[in-house]
Amino acid sequence: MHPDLYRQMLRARAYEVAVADLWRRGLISGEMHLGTGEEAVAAGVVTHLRDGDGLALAHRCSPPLVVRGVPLVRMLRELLGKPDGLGHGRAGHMHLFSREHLAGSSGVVGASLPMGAGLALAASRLRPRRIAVAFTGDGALNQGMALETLNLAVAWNLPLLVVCIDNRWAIATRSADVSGGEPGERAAAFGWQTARVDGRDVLAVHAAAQTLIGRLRKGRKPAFLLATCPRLDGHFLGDPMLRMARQPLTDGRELLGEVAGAATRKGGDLLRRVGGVLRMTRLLVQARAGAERDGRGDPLQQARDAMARDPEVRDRIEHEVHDEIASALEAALIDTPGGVDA
Amino acid sequence: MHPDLYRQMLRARAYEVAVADLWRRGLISGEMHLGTGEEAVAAGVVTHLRDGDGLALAHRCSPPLVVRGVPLVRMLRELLGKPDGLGHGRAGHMHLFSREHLAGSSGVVGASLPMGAGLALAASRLRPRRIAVAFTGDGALNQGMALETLNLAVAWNLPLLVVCIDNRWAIATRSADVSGGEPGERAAAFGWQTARVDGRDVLAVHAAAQTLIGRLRKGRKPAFLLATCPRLDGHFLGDPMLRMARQPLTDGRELLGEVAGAATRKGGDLLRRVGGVLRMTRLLVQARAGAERDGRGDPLQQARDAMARDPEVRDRIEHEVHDEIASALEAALIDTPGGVDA
Amino acid sequence: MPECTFGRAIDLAIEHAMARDATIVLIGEDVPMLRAPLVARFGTGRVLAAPISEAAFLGAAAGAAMGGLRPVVELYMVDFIGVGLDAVLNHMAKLDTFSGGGWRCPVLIRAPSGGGYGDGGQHGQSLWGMLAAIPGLTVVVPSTPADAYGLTATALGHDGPVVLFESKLLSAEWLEFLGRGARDSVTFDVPPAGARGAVEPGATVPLGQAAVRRQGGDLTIAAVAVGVHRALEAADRLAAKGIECEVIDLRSLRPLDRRTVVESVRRTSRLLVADEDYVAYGLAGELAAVALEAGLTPRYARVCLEDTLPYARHLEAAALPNVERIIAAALRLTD
Amino acid sequence: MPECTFGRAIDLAIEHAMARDATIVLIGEDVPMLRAPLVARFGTGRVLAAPISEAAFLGAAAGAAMGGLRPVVELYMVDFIGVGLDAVLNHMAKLDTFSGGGWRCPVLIRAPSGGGYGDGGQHGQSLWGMLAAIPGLTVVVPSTPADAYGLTATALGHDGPVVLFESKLLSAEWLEFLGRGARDSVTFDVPPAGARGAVEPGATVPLGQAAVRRQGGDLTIAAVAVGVHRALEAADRLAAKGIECEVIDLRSLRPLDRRTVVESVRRTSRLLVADEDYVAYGLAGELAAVALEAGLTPRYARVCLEDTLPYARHLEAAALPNVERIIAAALRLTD
Ligand SMILES: Cc1ncc(C[n+]2csc(CCOP(=O)(O)OP(=O)(O)O)c2C)c(N)n1
Ligand SMILES: Cc1ncc(C[n+]2csc(CCOP(=O)(O)OP(=O)(O)O)c2C)c(N)n1
Ligand SMILES: [Mg+2]
Ligand SMILES: [Mg+2]
Repeated sequence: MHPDLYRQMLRARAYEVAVADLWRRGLISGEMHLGTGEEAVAAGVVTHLRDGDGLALAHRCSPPLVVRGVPLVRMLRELLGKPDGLGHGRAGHMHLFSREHLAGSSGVVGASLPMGAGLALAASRLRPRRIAVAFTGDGALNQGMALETLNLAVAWNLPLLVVCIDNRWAIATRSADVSGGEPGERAAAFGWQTARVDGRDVLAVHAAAQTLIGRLRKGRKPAFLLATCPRLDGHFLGDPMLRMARQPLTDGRELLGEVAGAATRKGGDLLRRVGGVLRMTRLLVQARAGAERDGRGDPLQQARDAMARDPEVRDRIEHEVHDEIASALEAALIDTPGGVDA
Repeated sequence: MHPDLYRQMLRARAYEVAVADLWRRGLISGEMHLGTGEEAVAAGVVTHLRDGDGLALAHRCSPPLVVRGVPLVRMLRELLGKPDGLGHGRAGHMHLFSREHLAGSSGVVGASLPMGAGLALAASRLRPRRIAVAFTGDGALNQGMALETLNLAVAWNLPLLVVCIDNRWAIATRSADVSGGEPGERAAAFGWQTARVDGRDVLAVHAAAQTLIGRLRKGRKPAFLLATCPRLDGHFLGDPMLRMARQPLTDGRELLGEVAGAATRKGGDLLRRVGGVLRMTRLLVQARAGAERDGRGDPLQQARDAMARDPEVRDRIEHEVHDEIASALEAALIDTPGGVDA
Repeated sequence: MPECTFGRAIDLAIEHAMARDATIVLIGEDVPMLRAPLVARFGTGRVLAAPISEAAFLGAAAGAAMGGLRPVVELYMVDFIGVGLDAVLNHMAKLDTFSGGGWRCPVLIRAPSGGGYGDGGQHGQSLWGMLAAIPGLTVVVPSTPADAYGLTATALGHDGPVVLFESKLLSAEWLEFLGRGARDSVTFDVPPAGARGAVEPGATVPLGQAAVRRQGGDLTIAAVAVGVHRALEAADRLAAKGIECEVIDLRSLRPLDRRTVVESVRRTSRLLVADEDYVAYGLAGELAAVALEAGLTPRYARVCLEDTLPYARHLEAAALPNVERIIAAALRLTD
Repeated sequence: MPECTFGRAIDLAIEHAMARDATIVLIGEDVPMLRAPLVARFGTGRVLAAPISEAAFLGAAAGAAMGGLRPVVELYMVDFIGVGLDAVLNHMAKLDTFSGGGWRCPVLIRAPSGGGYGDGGQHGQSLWGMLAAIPGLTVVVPSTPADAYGLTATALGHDGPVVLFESKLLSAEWLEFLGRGARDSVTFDVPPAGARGAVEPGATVPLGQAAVRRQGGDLTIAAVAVGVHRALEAADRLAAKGIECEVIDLRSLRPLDRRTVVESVRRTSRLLVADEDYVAYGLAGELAAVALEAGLTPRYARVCLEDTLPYARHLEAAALPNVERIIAAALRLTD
């Protein structure tokens, strides 16, 4: 276990834990999509990037940005809506851009692929041996512009690595219920080199990314890395489905009541109605099963276990990361009443 | 050789020959995309359709519409811009719709796939054992909505047959130059049943379509038929690339002059410039080679040859089709000065 | 007349119509969860979970309408129309013309819209001006639960394509889902009369008919959705200063009730447009044209969104047409 | 000052800029053939043939601009923007805001537009109103070869995203390709001064600056592209009746030269908008708002496209803002 990989994963997690807290305290508005459980992918891939490489991200963009070294205070200031935030407080968490790091994100599902292709095109013309990496969710691979990019990048032979984080869900829909084929097979059918890894295993991700990125730097055709990942904390903070799945008797009561009410109203045919109720129940059970099973597979815990052989290094990293995040938080909250301790 | 297949092919060709003539005479405006060379696909597939089946078409829509039995006079009247045309003279040749035949077309590349998926969805809910067929070009399979439909139709298990007419070109671009993978492989990667035929061979098309459509009527997942076809007459009537390829010294002179001029202006690097000129030349040579080689493979000629065993039937069909088209034309031109003989 | 929320009013109108008309199907991302009661009642055959493929499922909705269904299509937010606009612009809206009237295209697009909960500029747009420009389309923008129900009900009986805007700020369900997320630590400036109210089952609201929400002789304020409530609040405060505003809730943007606007402006000689959509080339300009075309020469101002909607709550609140901005503009017009 | 065609003027401006600036690349379907001289001069590395994937290559252009290139992207026709609008609306136009000014997005979109050659309602739209509504975008619409050159040159030096409309009716190359197809049997009503004219290499036309094409005190006609020429012809004929029109060629729609419009209307007290785009929620309304906001109360009329553009040549000619319709409206305004 390379200690820096553990450090990067921990930085990403600790940063997001802090963000979640700010969000819960109401200091951050709107939706909040965290990459909890995706840290191994972020660390395993992004640590390979060099100056001049591009990075295109989707809505779940913090772990890669943290690993890439984007200043945490400027990111936090952005989420807090401050004028010295990355986007002067005008952008928000799905729109974090850093020109210095050639990194950008988007809240439109699928948009990271064309953005990545463009960054790769620019790299190929302006910066020899530089590449671009686009992160995407699995659900996004049903979006036209993402699929088109699977073709475009091959047609233009772009130095683009697409990292698909397959958490098997898109908000409240199981990807399997609305998708045909496997993401990797799709990419292969367009002519990509593809690989698949367990996205919880940072060493496996790191090795796979190394191979693919190495080839890209030598001019080989675009590469697609599928990383399976748990969705540890639902789609976004406050995800009602997760709450219902975890607490069906309290948080699920209202919805289940409505469902039962509708199912027993007149009209519609009976079998269909029973089918409808079953479908709801199945989704909830799957959401819960997913959350629980996946909880056991927290990649950060795995990485920490792997660090057990070297407890001193581990402790040092943990202290350093704790201090880094704590002081970033303090700096970010400097003008916020209540500040860090509220 | 089933005589009706020959008849349908001949009807489609004769209709389009008539249309080309009207277009050249300036009685039809705008672009004119004909399906010359695609008649075997239209006849081989569309003759399997029943009442209640849907038909979604792209810009090259006449052969399937002719085979489907859409009234020729109303189609011609539309192209002539008359109030009793299919679209009251307001639509034009890329927008031919017949509610009676559940058939529609579109000039936006890729749009026939979602349209077909929708028709298939309606069929699956309202008309047991009815299906929809969407025709598409090969270039259109790079369009987002087409690729999305490759997924959607599988996700919804729609009774949809997509017929991809692969003429290896999209206007002036060789599909191979801008596409990764094979269309059939793409569809397979999304979970489609796929087949591939020589689109000049009407019997092969007919047999393949029979199998696929038969399965669709029984509820099997969507089917993709790739039919390779020659592009006998360029992208559209008056195609300048075809003219240049055929007559480089006359029709190509202006463009080649401009190319040579630009290539010898100052600036840009020399190797690139030479590469550019080579690329132009290669495209033209390919266009010509394509047109000539493909000319030898006219599917109508092949079908006619296959009818040689039964010359009387063949002659009767030819006479009947000639009469049918001639009288449709006469009826369509009734109020046009100059009329049929101009 | 049961009370219900704005979002529930739309759900109810859809549910009632689906019970009556078996050709209505519902299509959208996450609809099995978001519209669970409809799945429970009508089954998964009529409530179709869609992949994140707006272009394909909007296009398929047009095709399904050709095939005899009446699809209701949900977008997650109107901001994402950019990936599926072609189906609306070039297919749904033109099918009537292209088919020589053979086919209309009965598709209802439900499009959540608007800001006010701090979700950033890619998730808080309105864009109704862009859509209302398209011939062949009907565009409706309710501001109360009763109108949300009534316009949805009308749209579901209409034979052409309709875009129904659902203001997220008025829709308690969206606001909870996207804005609050079970937090007590955030608040939103929700107009109560827009978020909750009486709904009459079976009632319809005609297309192209505005509602005069308040009468007054000094100034006409035209608005839709949240803007109506902001205008009403501004009107209350202006009344205290002796300025009587007439507040028109346009309700439909296409067709537009020109007559109600013109009659009001004829009396007041002053027109103020409060619009959450972008300021230029949109609703505010259209109403200016309507007034001038009618030969009126009102004093005129528009209070709209001038730029990309900012994320920070205080910047967002200032950028949206808020009560203060409306009052300031009204005072300028009446000084 | 060599003479050249309208389309060639754009090509030339691009060629001159590409020769100066190695970061400019050209992307589009069929560009190796359509822009063969540029391939010949700059090679296939800078002139990229694109698959029919507008969403991806517009999005990639935005990404490439982030990466340091200055892409020129060609659409086959603006009608197809519906499949790629997201990249323009949510990415190019918002990058400046989202990146806190760190990134502009220097992309030039070349969008052939408009009817007049009988290609039907999905291939003859203008849609500039829709795009000009988007904050963060620049929208220019030249009407002469000189402006086509100058606005293209300016756009290529501009750091934000620009949509450049190229009227197909003015562009001999498009008209031949899409309309004539080597036939002598068809004719088009092409305004000669728009189709061919002098071009000054190196000249630029500033953004947001309209041109007064004809001076007159009785009536202001504002227009772009083909509409300018129709307006000038109408003005000639109206002059014979003693009515003197001022014809303003707006040239940029975003930014819009409000001042030139306002000054003219202040003198004439009459405003007529001749616009090939859809009538509602667009340019005509915007100019009405501009006039009213300036405190002007002109007599006003708009001559625009009311419905889906019909295919039949005579119906199309009647539906477009033609000279007769402009004259009729002008007479109503001046009676
Ligand atoms: C074009 C578009 N459609 C819908 C949405 C709403 N939306 C936001 S995230 C999301 C799910 C994305 O799923 P996936 O790509 O698997 O990423 P994940 O959230 O699982 O990481 C959806 C549908 C959107 N943002 N953009
Ligand atoms: C969305 C869109 N982009 C571009 C075009 C312009 N265009 C018309 S036909 C065509 C080529 C289509 O190629 P293919 O699908 O292979 O069909 P073919 O013409 O070869 O039959 C293009 C690019 C269009 N009509 N729609
Ligand atoms: Mg996912
Ligand atoms: Mg083709």
